[in-house]
Amino acid sequence: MQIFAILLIPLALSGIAVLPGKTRSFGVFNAAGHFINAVLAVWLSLDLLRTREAAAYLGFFYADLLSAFFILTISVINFIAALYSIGYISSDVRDSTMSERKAKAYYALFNLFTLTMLSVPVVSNLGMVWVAIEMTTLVSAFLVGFYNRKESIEAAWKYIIICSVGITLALFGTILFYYTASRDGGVSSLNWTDMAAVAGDLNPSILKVAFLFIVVGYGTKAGFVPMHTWLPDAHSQALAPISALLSGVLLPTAVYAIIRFATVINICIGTSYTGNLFMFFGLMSLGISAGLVLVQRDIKRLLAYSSVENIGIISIGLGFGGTFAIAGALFHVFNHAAAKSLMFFAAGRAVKKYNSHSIRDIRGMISAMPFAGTMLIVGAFALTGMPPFSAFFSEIMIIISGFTGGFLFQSSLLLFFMAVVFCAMIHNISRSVFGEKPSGMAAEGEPLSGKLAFGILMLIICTAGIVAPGFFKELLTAASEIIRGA
Amino acid sequence: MQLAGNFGDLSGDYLSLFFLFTILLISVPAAVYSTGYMMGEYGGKKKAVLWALLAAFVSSMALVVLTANAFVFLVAWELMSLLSYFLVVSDFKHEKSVKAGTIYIVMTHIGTAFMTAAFLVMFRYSGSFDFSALKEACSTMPPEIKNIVFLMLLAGFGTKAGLVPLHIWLPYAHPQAPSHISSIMSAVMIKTAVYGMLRFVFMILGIGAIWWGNLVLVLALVSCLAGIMYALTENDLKRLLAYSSVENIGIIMLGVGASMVFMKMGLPAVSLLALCAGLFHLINHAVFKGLLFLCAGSIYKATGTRNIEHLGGLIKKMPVTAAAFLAGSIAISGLPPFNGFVSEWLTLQALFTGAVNTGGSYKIFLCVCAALLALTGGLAAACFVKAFGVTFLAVPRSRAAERAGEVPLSMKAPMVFLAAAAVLLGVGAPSAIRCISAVADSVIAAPAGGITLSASLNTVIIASAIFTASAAAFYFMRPRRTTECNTWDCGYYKLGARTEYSATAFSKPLRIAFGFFLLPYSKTEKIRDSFYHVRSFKYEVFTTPVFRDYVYEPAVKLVFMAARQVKKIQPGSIHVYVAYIFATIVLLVIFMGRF
Amino acid sequence: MKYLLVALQIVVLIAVSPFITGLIKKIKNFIRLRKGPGVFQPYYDLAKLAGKEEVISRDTSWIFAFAPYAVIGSVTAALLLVPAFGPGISLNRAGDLIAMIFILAFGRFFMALAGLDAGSAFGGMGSSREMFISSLVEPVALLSVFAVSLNCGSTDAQAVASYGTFRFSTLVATGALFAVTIAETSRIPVDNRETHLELTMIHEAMVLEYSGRSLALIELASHIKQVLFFSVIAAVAVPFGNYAVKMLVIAAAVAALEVSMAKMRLFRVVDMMSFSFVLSVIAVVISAMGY
Amino acid sequence: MAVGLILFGILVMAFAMVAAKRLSALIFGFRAQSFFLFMLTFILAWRENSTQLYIVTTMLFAVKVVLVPNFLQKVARRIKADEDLGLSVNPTVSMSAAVLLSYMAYLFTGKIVSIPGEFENSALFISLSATMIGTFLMITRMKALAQILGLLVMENGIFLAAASVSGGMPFIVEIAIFFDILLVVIILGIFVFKINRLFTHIDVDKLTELKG
Repeated sequence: MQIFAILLIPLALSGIAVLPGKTRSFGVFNAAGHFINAVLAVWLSLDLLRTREAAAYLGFFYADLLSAFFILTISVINFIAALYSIGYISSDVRDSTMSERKAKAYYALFNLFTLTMLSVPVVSNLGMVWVAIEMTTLVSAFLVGFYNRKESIEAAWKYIIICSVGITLALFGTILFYYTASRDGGVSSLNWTDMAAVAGDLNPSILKVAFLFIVVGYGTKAGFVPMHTWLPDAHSQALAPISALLSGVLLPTAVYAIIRFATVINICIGTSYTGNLFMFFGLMSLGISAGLVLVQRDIKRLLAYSSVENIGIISIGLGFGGTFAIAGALFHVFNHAAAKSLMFFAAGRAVKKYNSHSIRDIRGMISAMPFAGTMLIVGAFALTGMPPFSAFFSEIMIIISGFTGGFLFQSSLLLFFMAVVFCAMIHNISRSVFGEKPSGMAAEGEPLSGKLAFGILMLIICTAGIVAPGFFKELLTAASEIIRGA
Repeated sequence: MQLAGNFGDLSGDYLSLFFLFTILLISVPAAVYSTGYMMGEYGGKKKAVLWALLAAFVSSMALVVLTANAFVFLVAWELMSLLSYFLVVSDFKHEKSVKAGTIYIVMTHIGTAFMTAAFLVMFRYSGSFDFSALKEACSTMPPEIKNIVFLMLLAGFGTKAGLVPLHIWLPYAHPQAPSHISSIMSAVMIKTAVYGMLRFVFMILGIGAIWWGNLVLVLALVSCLAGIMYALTENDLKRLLAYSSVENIGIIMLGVGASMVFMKMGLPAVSLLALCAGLFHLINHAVFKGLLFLCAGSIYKATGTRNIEHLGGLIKKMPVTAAAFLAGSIAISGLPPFNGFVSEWLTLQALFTGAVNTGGSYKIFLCVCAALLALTGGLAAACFVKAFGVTFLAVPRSRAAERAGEVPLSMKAPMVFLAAAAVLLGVGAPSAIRCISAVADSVIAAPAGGITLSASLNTVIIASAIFTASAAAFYFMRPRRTTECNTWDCGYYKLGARTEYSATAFSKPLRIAFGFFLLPYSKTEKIRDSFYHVRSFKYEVFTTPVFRDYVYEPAVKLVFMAARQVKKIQPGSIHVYVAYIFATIVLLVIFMGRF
Repeated sequence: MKYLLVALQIVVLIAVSPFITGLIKKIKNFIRLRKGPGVFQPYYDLAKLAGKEEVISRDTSWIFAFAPYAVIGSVTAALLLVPAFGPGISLNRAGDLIAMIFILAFGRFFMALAGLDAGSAFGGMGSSREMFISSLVEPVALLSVFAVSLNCGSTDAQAVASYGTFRFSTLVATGALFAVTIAETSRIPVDNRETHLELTMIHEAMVLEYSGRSLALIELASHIKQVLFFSVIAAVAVPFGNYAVKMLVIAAAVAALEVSMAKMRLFRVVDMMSFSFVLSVIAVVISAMGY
Repeated sequence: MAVGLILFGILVMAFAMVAAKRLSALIFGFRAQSFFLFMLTFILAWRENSTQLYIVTTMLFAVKVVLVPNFLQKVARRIKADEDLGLSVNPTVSMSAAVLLSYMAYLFTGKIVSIPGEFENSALFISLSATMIGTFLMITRMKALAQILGLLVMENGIFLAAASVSGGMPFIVEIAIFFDILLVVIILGIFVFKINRLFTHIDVDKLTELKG
């Protein structure tokens, strides 16, 4: 039953947001609501781990451990983003970049956005998954174009159009799935559980074609190169908390959809087909984004390309197959979400303070804003997989499985591109964080809500790799078992 | 889901303990030194951060040498790099520090990537990261895989060690870090790479082929020569020391490489001797390079400059620092009875014994190795005559040098301690060698009886002979009457700092003789009042860092060029973007059979 | 007994060393058809200098005062290692021929520092050139020592000296060792001690500031160094025949060379040393071939 | 037979839209195509006599034949968009390309998917053609409104596939998809307004501020 609560809380919050009242106090209320959501998500995972059975409600809502993992990741990041929003929005309201009314609209949209994202993993029907993902685009488009500046409107337009094109292709793939399920499998249903049950009877060649459409379609939303083109625009123009959500959890949500289809195919024709496609898109994303990170001058676009890179890593992990690699990929989803949120929050503060997106202009952050500056550089290391930060562990899990699974060439490329991205990232970020701050700029602290948000993320990043709670490990293992179709 | 292996296992063999000892031997004095060094330099908060980083850094190094699990090794290794990065950029207001830090972490990370790949290839065969399991697995590994693993390990550890041509980060990172950090980095951190080589190549992988040793020998020789030549032409004291570290790593690796060659030739006793020499030089270099960096820090603290062309005459202002630096210089030049001499002598002995016991081309190769090592020694002496002479002797060349004063006790004491250690390790060499041969014995299974030398060396006798002879000469010839006078000026009345021999001039003969490698060029600038009267004349001389200019910069340029090309795939037109999606799906459908 | 012999040997060699210098000068003058000073002139010079008051630059430090003692100490210590009067008369436990090279470098290190200490341009120039040449000489010295020692399998001077068979490789190596000797003893064509022309002087430039007793020490040290190198050739590399005769022959050869050649340009020394290096490599090759 | 004609009509309308040079023609083409689609689903609903399909058919008529085209026309009038579509490829070449795309779709359905059944095969062929032509329109037409129409043509194609090949998707999904399309169009319309206000044109090809 936690699922309903998890869905209802954001819905209710978005309703409450438009009621009259002070924005700041609503922000606190909002964060509290999302905190409850995160707790519920943990509870749900624990419940499911105990029963080891998928929970289905009304034949429409459905949650197994894979869903639980995604719900957990999404709700945790939602909570932190909500927390960070308090300080961010009220400072925007204070310096009148944003009217009180717009702030309310922000909170309403924020909650709708989280609602749509949370509804992706809790529906059993692949058609509804499609609808939910399309909804995430539509809602977040407003958040991308929130400031109504030329660039943000341009970004929003590109975002909707490209994602809609992609998602239309995904719908075609879904239809092909449905077609073979109803004709060869004899189940007129879009529930993957039903499909998986008859997977052996399905027509392999139709499944293969269908999966291409699925990968390209949802891959557009997930940010696979070369369909990633909307991503840097949207991420760089959205508000910082939204950028974090877009990058940290929205992209994996699309990956989740692909995973659900892949599971069915894996049962039918084995893992090598989907695995190869995952690796192909993963390496492509990694390679191209490595170059783009290197020569990027806009700090938020830099982070956006880094998201492409990380989605690539996740995808390669999924492609390697095997419980360990897939668990690594899922773990990386979580770690990337945490580290990337941290980076976007810090970058958002920098962009506001320096009033520029350009790395050339953002100098000496560590003197101008010691807290955010430290977070940015530490986040850069965390994101690129330096121990003791958690991303190192997920990345090494993936690479280990690559080597042991015999994907020597792919793993070597993975290592190489990761090294390039690391270099590029540090090359760019270190110049922003260190150095002399612009003359006449006063040092500035971090508001309490921001400090809390950063603190929680830092805690997650530092500890998740080393002392992750037992249930979390179990969750990862169980989820990866589900993906393998075991 | 779980990785097999015992992550908590520590290795307590002699090798680990030896490295732990070395780490502590340098880190503790350096930490004491830092109390004085940071005084007045940094604020309270920053000091606390630096202290915490320092403690974590030293602990991570200790973990690197103590763990018995390759995964933990990797983690500790990365931690070590990360923490030292933050220490390098601790003077973050300077653009240079940031650049140095970036170059450092980038190079290190590339090295670590190679290491990771090597570990994972080994892991593929073992299924566990425990050293013992890895070792077992390596015995069943096909030779060609072994070769690849070795090359990757060499690239990985070579980067950290600063073997030419992977040394590029050293002259950037070491000068920019605070001096006690440069001291630890140069004295011990780069040695962890040698530990890695010994642990993973000698003990786990096993020497696969003789060309491994040859490769290491050649790289080591190139490091020796290139390092010392760059050091000779360098005028920034800390850069000079950093380049000298490249040279000394070369000497250490010469011992290691020779040991590999001899092992494969079936000469375990000689192999042991060579390894002993390498290990002894390792601890020696740690001591004197640590010492020299601390001295350089004191000089920087006292004068605010690291450019030796602006120094001079400091021996009168900072007598203790001068004495300590002198001790370090003598030691690093390999002069008896200090410690550097003994390890260089041992290395030469190892090469000689090897040459005696082998025939044909190896005899010649090893002899040439020895000769080039001697050349390195000679150049090192020249280099440190320059460093000490120009910095401490004669007349101050700048106001800063004139006003310099001795550093506080907290900085003096560690320097004196390390200088004493340098003497002790030299004079007490026979005992030290015994200990170290036990360490080397734990690395390679050598026949009983320890090392055998073709000639014996007793530094105590040499030291006492020098001392007795000097004292006797002093007794009989002690000056009775002396007159103080100006330096002889050839009749020119304005002798002073401007007419002194400069560091650049000092190294000029060598710059010319080794011009084929250093590729020197000069810039002159004349300001004339009229055709006949030149008011000022400026002459600057530079050398070309060939590895940077011909290897790294083109490579980096190429990467950036490629990246800029990649950037063009994102032209901003939504129509192009939609076309991408369309083309992707069409191509995928066409090539569906390939997946 | 052995230690007494060694001590005696050192005392005798030190006492004789100025004589060798005087002898070389005499032979040179003889070839040049000049009369020249007597063979004992170096003794007179030393005595004269020892009695003189010292003039010291006020810019110098203790390094300047200490250097002469370091030099004399190092050459004397090096002398311990050479069995000049016959096999067995050296401290073989103290070190070997390699150690000898390094011990000599110790004195040179201080001498070069002393050259820089007064702040005169001459001293610096001298130090620079001295270190330049010595760093080039070092590999040749080492390789020729290796070549000589390879045959008997030990670098111990004693063992080499008592190695009975004559090998062709030793002869070739001796040639290289002779070049080293020329360079180390500041002889033409590498250096010229008889001139104080700023363009050419190396060793003399370095010690230009010295006077009185310190200068006497330095002079004595260079006499001893000369004897040392001659002895290495005479006793170690060519361990046959009468020691005194061999010393005379070497002295005559040096004198002849000095008279018959002009001093080289500084950078020609590089060529000479490369040539000697090749020579010693050839010696190693010959030794590897078994001759 | 009737079904075949209707399918043919859908394809012809797609071609007509490629040939269209003016916005109103494009919107009309879309309306006509949607109407053919409506007829097709109506026939299917009639054949299977399912209430759900009737509801879908009704919604199709309401959304795609009436609401969306009207809305787009209204938007075009409100922002006083000129009729020009901003063709980057002239109609003749566009037509040849569209024919080529159809041929590819034909090959694809025949060779790769190889679905038996005359009707399903040709329906899939037509739907793929429509989808690809829609994409083609999006790639080669510079104006924002034309892009919306391209997207809608794609959706039409997909809908055809959904309706005919699979014999109709689950009801709730169909409804959700209609709702979704309506929402997409409305939101895109809002953004067209915003673009028009900020840039004073709706030539999306000139929106290249964000690149690299």
